Amino acid sequence: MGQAIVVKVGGSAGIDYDAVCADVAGLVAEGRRVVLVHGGSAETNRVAEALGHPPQFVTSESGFQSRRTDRQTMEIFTMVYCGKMNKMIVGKLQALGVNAIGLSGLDGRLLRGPRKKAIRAVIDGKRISIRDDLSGKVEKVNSDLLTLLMDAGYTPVMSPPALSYENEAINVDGDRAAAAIAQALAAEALVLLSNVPGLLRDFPDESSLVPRVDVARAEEAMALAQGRMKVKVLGAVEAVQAGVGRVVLADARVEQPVRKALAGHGTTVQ
Amino acid sequence: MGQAIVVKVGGSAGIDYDAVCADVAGLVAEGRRVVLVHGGSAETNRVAEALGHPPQFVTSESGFQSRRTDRQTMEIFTMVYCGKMNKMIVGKLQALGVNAIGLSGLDGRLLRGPRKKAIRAVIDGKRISIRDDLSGKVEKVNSDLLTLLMDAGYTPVMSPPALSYENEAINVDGDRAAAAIAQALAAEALVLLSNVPGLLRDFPDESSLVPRVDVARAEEAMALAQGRMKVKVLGAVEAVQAGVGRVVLADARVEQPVRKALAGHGTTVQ
Amino acid sequence: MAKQVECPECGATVELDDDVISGEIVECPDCAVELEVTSVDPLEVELAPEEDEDWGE
Amino acid sequence: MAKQVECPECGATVELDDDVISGEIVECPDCAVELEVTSVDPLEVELAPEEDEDWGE
Repeated sequence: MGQAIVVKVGGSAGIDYDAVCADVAGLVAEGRRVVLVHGGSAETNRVAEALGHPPQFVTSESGFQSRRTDRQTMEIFTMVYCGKMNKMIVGKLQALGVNAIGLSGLDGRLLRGPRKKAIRAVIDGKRISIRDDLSGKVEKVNSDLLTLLMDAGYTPVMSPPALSYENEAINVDGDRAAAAIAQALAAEALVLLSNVPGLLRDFPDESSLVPRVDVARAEEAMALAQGRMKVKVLGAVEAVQAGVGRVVLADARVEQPVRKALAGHGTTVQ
Repeated sequence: MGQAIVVKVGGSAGIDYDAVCADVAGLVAEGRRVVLVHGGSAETNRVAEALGHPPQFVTSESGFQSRRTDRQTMEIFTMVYCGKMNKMIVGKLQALGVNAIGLSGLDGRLLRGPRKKAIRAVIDGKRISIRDDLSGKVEKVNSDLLTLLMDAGYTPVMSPPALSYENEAINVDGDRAAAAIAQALAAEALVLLSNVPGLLRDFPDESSLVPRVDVARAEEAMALAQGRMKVKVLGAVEAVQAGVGRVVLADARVEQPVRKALAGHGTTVQ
Repeated sequence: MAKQVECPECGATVELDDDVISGEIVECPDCAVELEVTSVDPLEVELAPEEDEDWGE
Repeated sequence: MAKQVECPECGATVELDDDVISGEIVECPDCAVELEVTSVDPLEVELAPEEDEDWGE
């Protein structure tokens, strides 16, 4: 049984899921063990808007941005991530002959971790503490279940939410969750696909791609990274430090995005 | 490894999911192997309305009523069934110490069958043939995957859609799907819970409960059954004829609904 | 001129209502085969597909 | 009278803006501990909970 490859495809607009699924199907056909993790943020915003509960984003003091996740938002979140996006991707993979199995972090307690007791936000210039936010971190991964399924020939297609230690559904960052999965499986590689070619020296100039990041000098990369890319780089560094072979931040909008990433196209963190 | 019990809980309004989940948790704690199948029709109507794609129902010539399932409806259907309802039930079971795993018929090709090439409907008095409806029937169940998961201590929580032979998501009747699962697992019992006490001699008088239906004289029961109950009785008879120990049509609105059904409260089909 | 079309099964002339719509099922008056109106303009019919009872949720 | 409250950590008086809202974080001028306004009417503060960086999607 070879080592697994964990692929995370973002949920922002402009992602070519057909290209990603075709690439994953190719790898699975060659006998590679793949876990696909996906997001759904753009679609969640659209549906939240349509249901009259428009998305709210909070920005922490150090510039991290994330979705304000109250109870109603979590319901919309699971409808889009676990319903629409997950089964759309499972359907595409099944049509390509991959026996995909769609799972959230709740299922089989695949992703568990602490719910944030309170989160800090800056709203209208005021520093705020929010206590009922259903968001948190992934600390534990049920890798036995993933191995059981992959050994039986299934390809897991995973998404947030995770399960808090108080057994609530919590919103967790997809990249960090993928990194935790890669660590738990001692994956050969973690590929983080999004709508940018990788870490850019001066965003948004796509030609300023940083080809390599040495985990020993991660601070430099963190300084370059902006917004969501900060979270990706953080997850990538953690994964490599915890034993994942390599992490590649790459472009989801190209043909064969996973193969290209594995061949070094994008930012390789090692 | 004991035989499985398959429990189907309807999606209509008024269902007490907490009571059903508490009951299932009790059975699992006693070492029983349980597969829980659920619906979500009431919630799907509400969300479809809110998203500006109100539900359409078609009635076949012989009185069967079902949801017109075009592509957009199927997306809403998976959002509610696989997202909101499935993960709500998985969450409740996890909080009760049951290691639930939520799966649709697409996942691992659990439920497969033919898509209806065309369906007949009566709309505004006109007999109509609709060709692009994404609905069909369950013919094949991947019972190996269910057994693999139950042997490893997981409790499957399943819902439509199923996977058509052309690898499309298709809307299938939850009761007939549960019957097919019970057959594939040679289940000891199939419990169909809904918001009525069981088959009623003269609907909606709840005191006119028919306690037993002999499969040899199923036509009588079919004649009594109306609307969705017709489909339930059809599924129950098929299941018993195919080897399921017994099928009980029972009330989901009571305390310990599953235990009561197993103890004979409701309509037992044998 | 009432809407008419030829029955693909027996060649008889089939009269259609003025408000016929696409997808509508009509019966041939002669051979009683079920026809489906597959297009209204131009008017076209085909043998109606078989259909069994099991339906979705 | 400006809105004031006693710092639970060091007992100093903490001045609050008029438009202070529930959940707002303020610093005690004396001991610099971070306080959270848990209620505005009546005015109540608690030590603000710790919070680390990892966030949801």
